[in-house]
Amino acid sequence: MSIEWYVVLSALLFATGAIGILLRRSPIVILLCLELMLNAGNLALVAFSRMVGNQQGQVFALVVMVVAACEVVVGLGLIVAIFRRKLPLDVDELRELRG
Amino acid sequence: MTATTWAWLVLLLPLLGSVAVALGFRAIPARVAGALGTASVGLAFLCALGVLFNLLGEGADARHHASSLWTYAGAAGLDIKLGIYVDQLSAFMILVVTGVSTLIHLYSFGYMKSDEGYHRFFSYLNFFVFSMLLLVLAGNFVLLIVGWAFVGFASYALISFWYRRATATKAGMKAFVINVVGDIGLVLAALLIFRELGSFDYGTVFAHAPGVFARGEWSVTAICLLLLVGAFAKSAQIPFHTWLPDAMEGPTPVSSLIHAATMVTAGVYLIARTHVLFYLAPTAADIAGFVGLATLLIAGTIAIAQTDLKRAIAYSTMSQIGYMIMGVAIGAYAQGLFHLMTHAFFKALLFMTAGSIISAMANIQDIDRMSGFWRAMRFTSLMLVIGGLALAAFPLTSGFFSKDSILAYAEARGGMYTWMAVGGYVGAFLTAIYTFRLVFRVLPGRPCEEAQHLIDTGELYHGPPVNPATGEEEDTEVGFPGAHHHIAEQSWPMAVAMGVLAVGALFAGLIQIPGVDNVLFGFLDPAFADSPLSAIQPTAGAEWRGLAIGAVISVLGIGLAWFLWVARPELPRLFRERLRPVYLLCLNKWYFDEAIDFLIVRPALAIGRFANNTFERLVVDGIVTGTKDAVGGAGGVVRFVQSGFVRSYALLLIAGFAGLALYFLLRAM
Amino acid sequence: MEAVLFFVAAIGALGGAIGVIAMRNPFYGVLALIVHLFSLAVLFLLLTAAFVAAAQVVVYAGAVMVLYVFVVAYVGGGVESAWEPIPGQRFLAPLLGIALFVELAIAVLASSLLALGHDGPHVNPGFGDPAAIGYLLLEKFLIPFEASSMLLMLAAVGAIVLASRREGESA
Amino acid sequence: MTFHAPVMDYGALSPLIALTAGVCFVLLLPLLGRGRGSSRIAIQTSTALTLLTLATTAGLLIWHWNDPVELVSGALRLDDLAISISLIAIAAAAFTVLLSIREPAAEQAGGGEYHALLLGSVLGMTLLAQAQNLVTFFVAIETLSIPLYILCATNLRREQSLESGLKYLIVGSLGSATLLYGMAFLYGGSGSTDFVGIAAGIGHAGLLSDPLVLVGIGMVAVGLAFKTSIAPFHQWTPDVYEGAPTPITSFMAVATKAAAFAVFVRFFDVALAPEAGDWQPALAVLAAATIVIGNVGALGQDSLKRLLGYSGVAQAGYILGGLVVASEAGVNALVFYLAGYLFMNLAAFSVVVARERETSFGDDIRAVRGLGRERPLLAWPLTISMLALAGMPATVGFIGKLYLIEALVEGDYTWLAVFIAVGSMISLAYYLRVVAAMWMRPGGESASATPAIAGASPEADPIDPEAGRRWYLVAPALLAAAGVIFFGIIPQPLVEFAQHAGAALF
Amino acid sequence: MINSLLWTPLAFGLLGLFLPKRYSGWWATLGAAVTLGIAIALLAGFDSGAGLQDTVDVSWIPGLGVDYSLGLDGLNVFLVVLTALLWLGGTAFAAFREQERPHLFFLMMLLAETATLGAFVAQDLLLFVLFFDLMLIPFYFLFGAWGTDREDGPTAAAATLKMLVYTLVGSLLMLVGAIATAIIASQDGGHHLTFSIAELAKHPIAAGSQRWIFWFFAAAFLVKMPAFLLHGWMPDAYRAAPLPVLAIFSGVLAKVGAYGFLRVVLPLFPSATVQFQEVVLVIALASILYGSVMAFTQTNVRLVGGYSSVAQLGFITAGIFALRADGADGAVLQMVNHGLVVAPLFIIVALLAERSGSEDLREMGGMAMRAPVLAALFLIVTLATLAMPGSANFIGEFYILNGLFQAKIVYAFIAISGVAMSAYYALRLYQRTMHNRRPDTIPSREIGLRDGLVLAPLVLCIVGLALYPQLILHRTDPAVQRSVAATKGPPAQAQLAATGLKPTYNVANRPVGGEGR
Repeated sequence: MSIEWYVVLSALLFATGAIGILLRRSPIVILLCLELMLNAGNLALVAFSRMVGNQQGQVFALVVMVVAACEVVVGLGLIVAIFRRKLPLDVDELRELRG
Repeated sequence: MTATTWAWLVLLLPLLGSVAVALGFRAIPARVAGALGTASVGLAFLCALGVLFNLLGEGADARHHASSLWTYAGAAGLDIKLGIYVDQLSAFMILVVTGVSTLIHLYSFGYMKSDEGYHRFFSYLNFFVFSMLLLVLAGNFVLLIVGWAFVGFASYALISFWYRRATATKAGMKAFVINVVGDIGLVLAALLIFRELGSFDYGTVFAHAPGVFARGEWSVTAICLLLLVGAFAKSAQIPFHTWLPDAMEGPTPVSSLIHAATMVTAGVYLIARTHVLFYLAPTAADIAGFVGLATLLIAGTIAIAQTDLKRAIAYSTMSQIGYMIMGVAIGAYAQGLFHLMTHAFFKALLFMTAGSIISAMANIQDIDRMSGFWRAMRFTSLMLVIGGLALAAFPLTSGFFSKDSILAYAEARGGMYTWMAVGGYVGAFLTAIYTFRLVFRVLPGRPCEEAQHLIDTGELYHGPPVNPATGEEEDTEVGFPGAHHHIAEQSWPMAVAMGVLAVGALFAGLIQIPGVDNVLFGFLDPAFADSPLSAIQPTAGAEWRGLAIGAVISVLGIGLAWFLWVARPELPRLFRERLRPVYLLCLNKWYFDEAIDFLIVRPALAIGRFANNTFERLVVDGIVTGTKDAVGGAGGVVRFVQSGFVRSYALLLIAGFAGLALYFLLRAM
Repeated sequence: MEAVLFFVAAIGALGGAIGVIAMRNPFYGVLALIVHLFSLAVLFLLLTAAFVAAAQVVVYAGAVMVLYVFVVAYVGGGVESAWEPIPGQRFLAPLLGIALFVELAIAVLASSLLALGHDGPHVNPGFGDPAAIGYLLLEKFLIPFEASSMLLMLAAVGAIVLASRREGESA
Repeated sequence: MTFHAPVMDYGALSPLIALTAGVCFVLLLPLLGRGRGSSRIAIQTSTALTLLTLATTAGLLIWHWNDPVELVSGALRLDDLAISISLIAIAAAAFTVLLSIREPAAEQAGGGEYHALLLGSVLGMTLLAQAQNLVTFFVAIETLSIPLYILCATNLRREQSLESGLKYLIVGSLGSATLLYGMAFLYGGSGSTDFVGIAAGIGHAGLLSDPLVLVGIGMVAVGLAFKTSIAPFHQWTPDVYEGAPTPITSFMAVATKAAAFAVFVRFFDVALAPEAGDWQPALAVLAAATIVIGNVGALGQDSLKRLLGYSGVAQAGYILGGLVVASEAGVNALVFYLAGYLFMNLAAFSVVVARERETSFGDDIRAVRGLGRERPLLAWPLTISMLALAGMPATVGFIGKLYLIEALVEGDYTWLAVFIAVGSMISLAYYLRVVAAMWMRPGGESASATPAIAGASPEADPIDPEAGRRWYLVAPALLAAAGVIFFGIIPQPLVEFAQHAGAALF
Repeated sequence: MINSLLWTPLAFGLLGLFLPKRYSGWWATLGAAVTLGIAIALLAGFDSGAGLQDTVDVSWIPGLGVDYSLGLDGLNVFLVVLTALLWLGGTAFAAFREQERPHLFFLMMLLAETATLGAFVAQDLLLFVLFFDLMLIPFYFLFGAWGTDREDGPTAAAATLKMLVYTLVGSLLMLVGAIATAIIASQDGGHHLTFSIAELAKHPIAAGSQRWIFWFFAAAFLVKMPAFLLHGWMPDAYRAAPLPVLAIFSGVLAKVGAYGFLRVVLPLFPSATVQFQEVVLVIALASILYGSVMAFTQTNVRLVGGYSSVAQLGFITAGIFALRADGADGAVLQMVNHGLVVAPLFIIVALLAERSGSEDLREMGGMAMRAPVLAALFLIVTLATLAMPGSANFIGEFYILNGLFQAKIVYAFIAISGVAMSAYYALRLYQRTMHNRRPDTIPSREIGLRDGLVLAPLVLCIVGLALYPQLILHRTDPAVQRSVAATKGPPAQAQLAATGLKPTYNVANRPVGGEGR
């Protein structure tokens, strides 16, 4: 199975995640979509590391997982805070800042 | 002391007088100021005599000197010195100027006695004399222009002397602007001269001109035409004459000094001074001649129809200057200057009498209102008659000889110039008529109210202070003409001044009787020796023939005037109805004002309004506001895109990335 | 064999992804993501990244997803309305997504990098196993390793700051 | 397989270590004081500790001035570029700490946490400035961002604060994802994660202008452009700047920009140098667009923070110019401008903070009306900073623009220089609007009387009528303003500082 | 010496902050006076033969090749004196009146003086640009904070903002142009980067680059003057400005633009200058005509002055772009003259406005009534404004016209029509205010002693210069020759080196005409 397939697949996932972010309004789902994109990145990294035959890519992927986790944690924390403030969980409702 | 030293003194004295009077307007009492002014000019006259005798002490061909104090402006190849040039011509001019000025100062000393602006008046008047002298003494074209402009300013200042009068300030403005046009003509001429000859100095220019220009070459013609613009504007020749009648808004002494005796003749002086160039530019010279002719005829016709005493005299001035211009243009240099001198005498005299009468009329100048002054003011009337005779070239008066000397020369030069002579005689006829029209309207008959009041009480009639031109109430704070002024009978300085001038008007001609004596021409001719035209001399016979014709015409004219306004007073009205168009044409001064207003003033103002209301708003501000709105609009767009929807931000981000990626892909392909 | 596995996993990953963006209810979204993650783990294995695959399963499908589930449960997975307030978004978003994919695909396929066309070089069995990764982490990538630990701590602190209940606040 | 422990040059690592330690202490110490109530003390101690940490770090950095070293098998490189940028970031942080005294956000977050996060962000920046391979790069940039996401939201009372936090998080993560994906491609293309390795890889493999690599570059560029708020990836900037607690805004405005630009320069001028011909035009266009958008966007703004946000966008455009030319002079100019930007911005923000606490107008422009009479000590710094940002002479802003333009003209990007000129013209319109409000309007409505409109939401922060006299607000303002003027008249020291930085790369 | 000239005003301004409010005006006046003293001392020690003198040259930002180099030569020595003089006048005039926030006001006044002097004496291109921009800041404050808001128009702040943005449009482009010049020069010449004008003038850059850089500079200078179509900022700003400041502003700042042409553009971009000569001339003529026409349709006294300045600056520009020594000489002379007349003009306007409470010609008149001295001073100023022959202004215009006449005769004929119009609008201004009937509402008061002390010296300068314009001309000429020679290419410079330019024409080598004897 040649590497191209993996990379193209990751591109597909990346695009999907992007579309999700653009279309969904629930912050939680948006976070999920961000996960999708990061994972697409991971797939690409691992695929390439296989292609070039060193494991740096894999280590990178691991680090990315950590980062992703951090983003999730913070994101969820924010969501909770917003919920606590009795604000709607809908990014389109949060647009006091504009212009 | 050398001639030039005297000349510098001549320049200096009036200036000092002017400055002293001006600065001391609080300290010096009025009478002293007047005396000071008069004295300074008087001394200047004596110094002028000094110049004259110095010159006479020298050989006829050595009688020209240049002298300069310091370099006025010299850089980049221009070398302009503060220098004067003394020769017979300028000597003659300063004599006439200082002489007449002295008398007129004397006259003003009495006439303006109770005017509020006494100091100002004498300061201005002295300044004028200084400027006029600067004009005639200047040693290069730049300084000539300076003097030229100074007299223009002095004339402006004196015309609008009673500056609370809208009419006066208006007239002043008109005079000044037209004079500036003249100045511009001179400036361009000077620049052209510099371009061709590389110098502004009379000496250099006149010395090199014949070598440099071919006769009739375009450049020299251009120079002369530009000079003529200056000359015409200053000497009120058609079409630049319209300011002169309005200038009569000024106090009468001013009219007599500036607008009769001296300044307006500057054009004549200019042409005489630059005769070398005019000889090289025959076309320009002939144009000048014919303009002079036209002016003298047209002005004559207008003068007949005017009812305003001073304006009528003003038009006669124009026409007389027409003679002079015609003369100096066609080569009758000395003759022209001769007429300049005599005219200075009798025209100054006429204005003085007019002033005296107007004071008596409490500031009314309309001759229809006047009559019977012969009984009210003997001396003044006598003076009026003398002046009139001289103006009408009555045999043996000064005007008689001077005017005819010009016409004789024209005849002698022959060709088309003969027609100028003919025209001149026609003009002389007109002159006789309008002059004595004035005399016969004012002096004889039953005294008018004002005259009667004078006879009865010996007091001047005090009418309500109104501006005769507009009828608006005068604002007497700065003095106003009329009731406050004086008449010759009651003020010896005026009487003296007029007397002296009367003598001049009667007998000045005797210094230059054809075949008898040749004092003046003998003195002046060497100055013009470098123009072949000055070689042309009419024979004594021809001159006497001319004199005879002149005598006849003048007598006829006076007779006709008597017939029309004394014997058959109803006739003129008849003419007015019969020849209405002609009459209107003359009454309205051939519609020159209207024409100029229509051709120049209105367009200029229209352009101004357009620029102000339309162009400035649409284009100039348009540029500013346009850019402003464009930028602001862009800002609006940016702020609109900043919608606050985080997802639209993401959209733009990804779109931007897509674009960037596209660019890189294209680079890669 | 490998090919079959690949396609199965690929379809799983893609399906999961599409599930995430399609499910109206966030809870199902989370589940879909878990599917996605597991299939990714398979793909990692195929790419001889054993340790990464393991971490994927443990860290993600385990820890992180649990967190998600808790939060969704806490805030209640409200179903978002189908109404789209931003004009054009519905239309542009997929368009851009596709454009994105096409561009990336072109970038990959048009690349002159020959290696892309093959399965990659032969690698020794130890490739990608915990030991190898461990060495790398402690030798070459020590700094990132430490830094990410720091990062985790900061994130934790942040979560506390944001989510912790304060006096005068009632949940 | 034997384990080769990497050489650890602890001396050169000391700044990082100091920061890390600082984070921990700041987190822990206040905990001791907990329970016995008064969080005041906690905040004060943490403030003190933070300042101490920053000072130590700065000292350690300066100690390594002018001797570049590779660290931990090429993960980091501590050279003058890294040091100068780190110093800028640290200085910004120090100012922020001062501005944060009595800052409601800090009090709600709890002093320890607040400052720890701040320090964490600074740690990320120092790392980023030294990053030499993709992994460090990525981790560092996240270490920089994630604490900021949190800090933005720390004023939990204000809805805007949360909103800004969430927006920043979402768009920011999107940016990071793109960045990561780009890194993946570059790794694939070059087979290495080290900058030098990448340069070598794409250099020799005949991959110059290969789609894979180029698109990778594109994505990395997007990621960094996002962090440095280059249009069209700038849109988060105004919103986040306005929503975040003002001290944090000032920190983001200066430090984030500095760090991001540092890595931007390092990555593009070192790793992607071979491709310069390809990315220069693209970035140039982005810079131009940024200048225009930022400046026109700021025109109609009433919120000072928002205005400064847009102006920040525009300034980023100017600074990017220094990168576009990919020359030493360019880097010098860039570093110089960033250093100057520190002073200019902090002077402005200090005043905004003061007025925000003093009046009920929040950060609305009305808050500074009549400041010239009321509080000259605040009016002057704001005036100076506005003029400097507009590039008026005798300020560091003028010299900075001069430097940039010189670099651009040298690099044959004169047209971009013209854009900078035009941009600063437009910018005058809004900068001077602020100046006019201070000096040319009558004092107008007495501050606290009228109800709160812009900036402050119903549950507004308490008003401190004396804020305009607090030393910890006035002193920073004056200090920064003084810096603006001083380096505007005697720029040579700063120029040399910048030249060191530039020399580090070339 | 020249350093003290430059920094004295600022020093006084800063010290003034520590004095009690009521003294700050006098203190500032003292500062201006001291500056004037130094300026005069410099003039006294000026050696017209010696080219650049009193130079200071210190490396300022070696990293950027910027030097702090100042110097005096024929081009700027009189402008410096003029600046110092007018500032003394304006400051004193302001000090006699109640100013709000006097500290700031006078600080800004003196800062402005320093900046302006700097622009005149700077010999380093970048330093010049720096001061050129710096000038605007204090005036921004002075106009905006002490100006008058119009109810029918923009507020002072808005008007002055417009002015600032507008005038900076040019000068920021100029910054780019300056840097480009230096860098291109250093790249061509292969030498280190320098902004020294003298150095740059030695080897002008390639004609291609000159073309666009020329316009960057021209834009800055033409806007500053302001020239036709670029004067959009002028009406509002002039109406907003406080009059003493306006007197200085229009008296000096406009000149900086014209000066820039002589100092920078001609020497540095000769070929472009020659190439665009006609274009600039057309702009100049447009300014003359348009300015004059506008001037005699305005009813607001300030705008009469403003538009007349447009026309005057048009003359000056035309003189410079005749690209002949005489034209440029006239231009320099005219710069000084115009400064000397327009400043008193605005001071008088201030006096009239104080009396009549209005700046509308239609509501004035008859002021000469009880104020003969004021009237006399005003009259002199008016005559100088309309370049009455006998005034130095006339000599200035005469030189300008001569240069134009010899270079491009057609333009001279058009330009001179401006003279006639100037006569009209200047007199109109005088008559409408001083003459005619006085509305009963308006008191006619004589000028006070203090104001007299401000006005009289200025008028005396006008008179003195009228008697001896050579004072300026012969000091200016050598420097002007140098700048102009640059545009004439090597031969002219050689000839200059040998002799200095000769009279344009000498009689000897002209073909002798036909029948002239």
